[in-house]
Order: sequence, then structure tokens, then C-alpha cells
Amino acid sequence: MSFPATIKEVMAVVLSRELEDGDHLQVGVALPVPEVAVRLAHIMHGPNMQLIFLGGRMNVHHLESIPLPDFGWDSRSVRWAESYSDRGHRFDQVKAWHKRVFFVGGLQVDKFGNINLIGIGNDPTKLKFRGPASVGTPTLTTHVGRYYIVLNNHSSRVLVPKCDYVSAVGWHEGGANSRKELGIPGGGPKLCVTPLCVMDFTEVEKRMRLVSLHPGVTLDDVKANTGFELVIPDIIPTTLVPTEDELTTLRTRVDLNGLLRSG
Amino acid sequence: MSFPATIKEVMAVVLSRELEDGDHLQVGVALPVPEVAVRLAHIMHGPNMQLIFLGGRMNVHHLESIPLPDFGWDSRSVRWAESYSDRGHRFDQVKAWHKRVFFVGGLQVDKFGNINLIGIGNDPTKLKFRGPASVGTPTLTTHVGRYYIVLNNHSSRVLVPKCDYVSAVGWHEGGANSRKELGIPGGGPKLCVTPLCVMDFTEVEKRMRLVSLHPGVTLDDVKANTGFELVIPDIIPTTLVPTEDELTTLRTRVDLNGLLRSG
Amino acid sequence: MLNQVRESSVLPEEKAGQWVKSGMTIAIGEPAPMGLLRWIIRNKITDLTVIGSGLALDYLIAGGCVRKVITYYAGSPDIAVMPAFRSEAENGTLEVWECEEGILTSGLEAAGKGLPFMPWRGGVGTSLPDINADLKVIRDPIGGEVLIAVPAINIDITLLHASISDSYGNVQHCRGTGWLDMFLYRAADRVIVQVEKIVSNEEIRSKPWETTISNADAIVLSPYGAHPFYSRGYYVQDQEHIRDYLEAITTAYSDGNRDKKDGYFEKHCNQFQSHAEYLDAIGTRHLISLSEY
Amino acid sequence: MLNQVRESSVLPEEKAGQWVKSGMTIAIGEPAPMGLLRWIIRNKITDLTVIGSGLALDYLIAGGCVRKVITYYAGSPDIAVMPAFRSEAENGTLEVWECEEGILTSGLEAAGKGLPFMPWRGGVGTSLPDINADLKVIRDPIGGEVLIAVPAINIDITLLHASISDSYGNVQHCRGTGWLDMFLYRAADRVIVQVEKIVSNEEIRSKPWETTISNADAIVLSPYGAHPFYSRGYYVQDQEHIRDYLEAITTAYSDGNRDKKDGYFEKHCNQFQSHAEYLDAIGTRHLISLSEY
Repeated sequence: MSFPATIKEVMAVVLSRELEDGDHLQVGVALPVPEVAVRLAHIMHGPNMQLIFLGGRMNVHHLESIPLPDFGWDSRSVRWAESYSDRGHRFDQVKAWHKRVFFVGGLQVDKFGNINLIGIGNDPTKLKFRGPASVGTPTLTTHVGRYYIVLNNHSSRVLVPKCDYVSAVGWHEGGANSRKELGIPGGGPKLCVTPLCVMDFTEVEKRMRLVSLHPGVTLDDVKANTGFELVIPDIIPTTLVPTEDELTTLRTRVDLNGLLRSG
Repeated sequence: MSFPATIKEVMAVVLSRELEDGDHLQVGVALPVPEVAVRLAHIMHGPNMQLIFLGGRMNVHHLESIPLPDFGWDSRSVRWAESYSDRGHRFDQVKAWHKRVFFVGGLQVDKFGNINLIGIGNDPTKLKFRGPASVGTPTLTTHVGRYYIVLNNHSSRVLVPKCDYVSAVGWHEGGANSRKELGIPGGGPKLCVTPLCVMDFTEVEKRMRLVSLHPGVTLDDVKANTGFELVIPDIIPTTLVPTEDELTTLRTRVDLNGLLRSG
Repeated sequence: MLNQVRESSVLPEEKAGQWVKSGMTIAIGEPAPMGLLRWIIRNKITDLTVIGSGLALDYLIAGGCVRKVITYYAGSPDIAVMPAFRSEAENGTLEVWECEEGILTSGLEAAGKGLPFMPWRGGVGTSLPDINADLKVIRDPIGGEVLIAVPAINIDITLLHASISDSYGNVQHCRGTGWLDMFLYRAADRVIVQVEKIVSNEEIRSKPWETTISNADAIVLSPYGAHPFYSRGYYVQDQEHIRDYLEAITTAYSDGNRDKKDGYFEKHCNQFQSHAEYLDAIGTRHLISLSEY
Repeated sequence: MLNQVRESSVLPEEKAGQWVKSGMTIAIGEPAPMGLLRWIIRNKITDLTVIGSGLALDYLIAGGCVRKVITYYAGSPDIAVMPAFRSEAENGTLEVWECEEGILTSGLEAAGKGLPFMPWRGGVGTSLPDINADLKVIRDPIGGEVLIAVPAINIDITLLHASISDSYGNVQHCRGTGWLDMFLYRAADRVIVQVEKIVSNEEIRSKPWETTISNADAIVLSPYGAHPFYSRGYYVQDQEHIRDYLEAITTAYSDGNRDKKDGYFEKHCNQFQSHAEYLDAIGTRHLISLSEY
């Protein structure tokens, strides 16, 4: 267990530490890093967390392991559910979503944390790259207590000055009141976690700001791969790597097939 | 079984003959006459009818008897239900209500079949008689394929020129297009059945019209007890009394405790 | 490790009851959470706005707790109009937010969905928007049809009665929930659920599709807690007890004789320190005789 | 006695399939009703507007049946963007009614409730109302908040796959319905439900609280009818089959080689006269190996 953590494992541990006991955790599609993170947090420090998969709600803190499912649409992943009440009522209780934490990716993300899942190109009826559409991200990011942007790669094609289309509003055109002015009640994006670094949003302008660099990543790497001017603080720490306990738990109780160790 | 039918039994049989196989039948609260009628029709000629009680849907055509429950709120009355899907979704499929038939009473009913369940008096915050409120009658009468007004007594205090308040719109201020003009899609009230007679609504004006007098009732009885001018046709038949088969079925397979035989 | 224990949601009746403060908006589900309602009356909580229907609502009005009701139906198969509701509404001492089932559920849905309003068609052409100024007649922004805009109906605390739950607030109603229960749950900041029985978490997880409410804020163990009303799958209404209530309250209001009303509540509610004492007074033999079968 | 027999809702696949006509608006539930979708492809139904998501939707697009999609998600855990959807949308040969889950369910709810629209907040501030002209940005008539008015989304026929039903159209899904199934059912004029098994009416009535759909217009007996996708409680996805599909269709579209696509559908769909023939070709041993446990 002493071989070093991969970048994806570092990302998962960063996210898991962000989660508080009692959070209700929902992960967007095709995001294995937060899929691992929510399970790890549940085991490590979250006996009152709820995992929300495919509309089922689970608390599986009592299990020896909470392995990733073979593939996302497998209904066995909700085998230990305590309720399926979200099925058919998934959006009928957004009033209670202040406890909910969401994780989302994007084709494009801009400096205010707005996200595009629609596509790339000028003509929406003939996009140059047609994306998978917005899923439930507009509604979820509008109402959840907080959410995390998680990117599978950090490049200037993804982190852009302005999204071609906005699927989910982060801090809109900037400013701590920007969501409120639009009439969007939720807490907004808290961090953006990529394979290079952790970023947050400045207090007043709500512009994306570097928080820490992952081990082995330089500031120039980040700048060269970010399509907009990132706010750079005076002191830039290295992202805290997983502890022995965290890494062992991640590998032996969650990521049994080593999905985050490959690639 | 050869003793004559009571007026309530006559009313129940009149209503049961109105019902078509395949109808979905829902009865408003505290209306024992249509409660008997829907069960009788189901046994007599409605193997594809559905009875909707307390949100449950039943087809109990196979039963030897479909007795009235002891009291309305008894969940045993839905013991043979095939679904409780209406619970929590009762008004989510009004699109399918063209098959539904409803039965409703009223504190007041006017000549266009508008109904009042709110109360009597000028000041709605201090009514002279406070009614039980509108239940679901506004929504049901707006959307169902057709409905029947069933009154426990026929008097000029109930059948009034104009309701003090309208809980459920019948033919509004008159005219075959009146509902359409208001934007109310359902088929409207078809008959008004009372202890004295059966009434319908004229084709053009949609004013209440006498159809038949129950046995032993005179035209003067009806006129004297109706608070508005009823349309009187040239020929006034006597309401067809129950056949032997209908009455036997009603008494031995539905109204086992003789609720409609008393008073 | 900071916290390695899953927290229980089970509270004694008096702890959960103390969440209800005078002036709040509360909702009452079906079956009726009578144990909690008796606690509210006994503890002289007043000026409540209550969303409910039927005789359980009347009980709370007669008990002196209610300033305003949001109801679509204040009758029951036992009586055309409930006596306390009728008398206090006619006197003008009780405010009635006039509505109907579809309008009520629309307002509750709006609250659950975090919306300021929902449109509804039932009620168009009726007196409801004339009587209730909160209901606005609008034209729909797509095709110009006339509809009613119902404002969100937000609830401080919803009180429900159900069959079973585990100790973590996962509730399973027997044979479906009451018609409004899920709407009332979703529109509320907090929900307290009385249950006939608390079962193991494993039992809940063996049939998660039967879970109607997850995350109830408080679970109160309250066998026979809906008495004198029914609890689906457990017991039927106590007709005799309800007849006594209707007689006492109707007489008290028609005489203007407050003592009769107070006497009723002293005998059937206030003298008891707990739900268990109430059940003792009803007696086991009588309770068993009410079994639904 | 006019009619003393309760009518059955069970229809052979080809009878129910014939209800679907070119140009209609249909909806696809989850698990995917693949037996019926193969019937539609085989019978060259075209110009459909389809409400759906995931690879089952893509299958119908690749099969040449679809003119317009109403979808919130055209990806899957197996591929970021579905190949036929992506290619045809980029070429402009497929119209996309851009939306998201809450907007879609709001439009479906409006249809089910007989309303011309429903308001929704999710999507405010996004590009959705810019791209989709049917979505109107409105101010709520109560407090003036900015919302999106979603028009009713009415469906001609909804196609679903479920676990069991009786012969009268009472359907019980195993472990709850797919997320949108109930919305799609309520918004449709007619619903056809494929089921793994038809059971006795008595079995349905022994647990009516599990009935998810009553009055399905047609029941089609279709064991393994969701293959190559999962059916909850019965079998898991056929990953190998899905990989083959993705490879064939992705290659066909990137080459602009229609023959490859036609070859795929000839082999896996068009050569069969019935669902039973399709299952024979897949083979019993392979089907059994997919059992969910």
C-alpha cells in the first residue's frame, strides 16, 4: 500500500475531505473520481451521509466495503438502498436540497464556474461538437447547498474565457450577489478540481482562483493549460496528499478494481 | 323481494343505468345513493368499470357481493384494489379523465348546474351557514367526461336561482359553449337526480329541464320545491322503476344493510 | 475518526412536540397523528395555521389551538360540517383559506419545488379567487388560457402518522400514504412521523420500494396513536368515541357553553401526562376490539 | 346482460406495434422497451419525435426512425455522447429540443395535469431559453421572480418495459419505475408496456401498493425484452453487445458508410420476424449469463 497515490486518487481524497457528515451526496454521470470520493468520505467520517444513486438513497456505513459498480446503469448499485422515493419524485423536494452536495463535469468551464454540456460551435442547430445535453445540471446546480466542478482533464479547450453555451450557471458574470440577482437560490460552485490543481472562487468577484497544485505540477503547467487568467495567490501550497489510512481505505474498501490507479 | 323500491333505490337504479362499461367511477363524499349505483352498475353490466375509492382503483366484478362499507373512511373498502396509484398522484393524470364519471352534491345548485359547497350568506368571512368547503369538486367537475348532480333533498332552498358562491362550475351562465369559453374542458353535468325527479340540461341554453317524475310525484310538487323556473317538456314520463332483477341485485349484493331502504 | 455512529431520529413525544410553537404553520396528515395533536392541546399551543381536513382538524380547533385553517374539506362521512370549524368560522373567530384539493396540492407542490407559484385549472370560473385573495387569475404565457396561480404553501412542521419506520427516519406506510401526506412532507421544513412500530433498518432495506419518506426529522413511537381514528392495516375508527366527541362539541358550541368543551378535553386529553396514559384509559380490551380485519 | 367478461389488455407485439405511426410523438421509458423499438425499426416507421435518453434512443436514431428528439441526456456511462445522435445533430439532420431533466418533467407534468404550461426555475440564466424558443422566460405573477414557462409536452404513445403485469393492464415495476416512466405514462394518450412476465390478477391485488401503472392500453409479453440493456431484478446490461453496437455505429457514421449501419441492423434486428426469433439468435446460454444477482 505504500506506492504513491495517482493524481485521480489525490483528487478523490481532496473531494472526500470536503464532505461533511450529514451531507446528501449526488454525483453526475461518468465521473469516477467523485464516485470514489463520496464512498470514501462515507466510510472515513460520514456515518450520517446519504449516497444518492439512480434515485435510490443509501446509507451503507455498516458495510465492510462500498465498491464502485461495474457500470453506472447497473441497478445492483442501489441494492442496499433505504428508499427509492426519488424515483418519480426526484425534483419534488428541492426545498430540502440545502443538505445536498453535487458533483458536475463539463465540456467547457469558464472563470466564473459556468458550465457547458450542450456543445461547441456558433450554430446550435449544427454544432461543431454536439455535447450530451445538460442532464439535470441546471436544476441541481440551481438548488443544491454547494457543488464541485470535477474535470477529467485540465486544458485551455475546457477552461475557457466564455462558454459557447451555458448549461449550468455558476457565478454567472461574476460577483457574490450574481446568483441571488438572477433568482438562483443554491450555494453555487465551491471548488473546481482538475488533474493539475484545486481551484476555488474569490470572495468578492467570484473569479476562479488557484488554491493548491498537485504534487509535481508547476504554476506554469496550470497557466499554460488554462484558457483564462486565473487568480493566483501569493502562497501556493501543494495539495495535501492522501494519508496512508485514506489511501488504504480507498484502495481496499472502495476502488477494488483500481479504476483510479489506471491512466 | 317484491316490496316496492324506495325513492333512494329508484334514484340509484336511474344512475346505474346511466353508466357505461369501461367508465371510471368516482363518488363524492357522503352520497350513499351513487355509492350504491356504481356498485350495482359494475355487477349488472360493467365488467370493465373501475371503482375509485379513497384513491384506490378496484375492479371487483368477480365478487358475489360488493357491499357498502360501514363508514366512508374505512380502508377496508379498498381491500380488493388493484392499485393505489392515485394516492399522491390523484390529480397528475387529468388527461385521462375523459373516461371518468363523477357524482357530486351541493348546498345549493342553480339552474345551470353550478354548485355551492362553500356556504350561505353575504360575507364569506362570517357565513350564516358555513359549508364543508369545495373538496375536489372544482377540479373534478372541470375535467371529468361527465358528472351527475345527486341531491339528498329537493327543495327551493337547495335548487336556487343563483348560488351564493360557486364551488364547481356547471354551465356557468348558460349556453352550450359556456364551459369552453371559460376554458373548462370536461363534459359538464349531465343529469340532476333528486328524490322527486330526474332533470337534464337543454341543448342550447343548458338550463335545467325536467326529464321524468318519480312514481307518486306530481309536477306541482317539483315546481313548488324548485327555486327557479324549470324547463318543462310537453311529455313528462314517470321514472322507470327498478326491474325485479335490478332491485334484487341492489338489495342482496350491494345494499346489504338496507341503507337506501331506511328513510 | 470524528463520528462513527449513525444518529437515531427517534424522539419521545414531548421532545418532538416541543418543536411546535404557537403561531407556526403546521400540517396534519392522514391517518391523523392524534398523539401529537393531544400533546399540542395539552400544552396550550395557540394561534396555529393548520393545513388539514376532517375531524382531526376539528379536534385541534375545538382544543383552542387554531387561528387559521387551510382546508379543502371540513366535513366527514359522520357529519356534514365539522362542529368547531363551522361554529368558529361562522363567528369569524377562525380564518379560512378557501381552496380545493387541486389548488391545495398545487400550492404545496410549489413549496416542495422551490417555486413561488404553480398554475391550476380547477377553480377557474368559481368563487374561489373572489373569496381567497391569494389566488390570482392569470393568463398562461404560452397560449393565453385562463388559469389560477396558486402561491407556494410553505409549512413549518408536518405531523404524520404511519405504520412503521426504522430508527433513522425511513418511513413505510401500510397500503400507501394518505392522499396529501407526501405533498405535506415535501412542503415542510421539518416532518415528525408517529409510527405504530419501529422496525430494524434491515427490514426497511429489504423492501426499499415501500419507503414513503426518508429522512423524517423525528420519529415518535406511538402505537394506537391515531385513535379515535383509523390506522390503515391496524385498526378502524372508534365510532363510539367519535360520536361522543361530535355530541359534546356540537352541544358546547350551540349552547355557547365553554365548560362542556373544556370538560371533554379534560376527560379525553388534558388529564393525561402521556400517550401511554391515554391508552391505559381507553383500555386494552377496547383497543383490541378496533382491530382492522 | 350485455357484457359479462372483463377484457384483456394483452396484445401480440405486432398488434401493439402497429399503433405507432410515422410522424407520431413517442416516448421511451427505462428499462428500454427494446422489443418494441426493434419492431419499429423493422417496420420502417419514420419521422418520429422521440422523448428518451441514452443508448436506446440512439438505437432508434441510427435505425432511421427519428426526426426530432426531446432529451436531457444523450450520453451513457459507456460513451460521452451517443454516436448516431451526435453525428445527425452535427449534420443538422436531427432536430434537438434542448432541455434538462426538470424542464422536461415540468412539460410532461403540465400535459398530465391538462395545463398549457408549468413554471420551473432550473435553467434560469442558462442558454436553454435562447436555444429552445418554446421555453419562455417569465416573471411569476405573485412575486415577480424570474422563471421559465415550459409548455405541455403531449405524447401520442409511451413505450415502457416493466417486470410484471396482470392481463388487465395493472403493471408492477420491480424496485420502482425508471425515473421518467410515470411522467411519460401520464403525459401520453396511450401507453404500451412490455413485461417480463404476466401474472394473475390475484397476485397484483395481493400487493396493490406496488402497482405503478393501472390501465395500460396494451401489455406485450416480452421476456428479455430490454436486451441488450438491463431489466431491474432480471438481467444486467450485455456489455459486449453494446460495445459491438457502439463500434459499428460510430464507424458507420465516421466513414459516412451507410452499409455498415444497415449491416448492423440487418444482423441484429431486421432479419427477425419476432422478438422470439431475436432471442433464439442471442441464445439461451448467453441470456442466462446476464442474470442479475
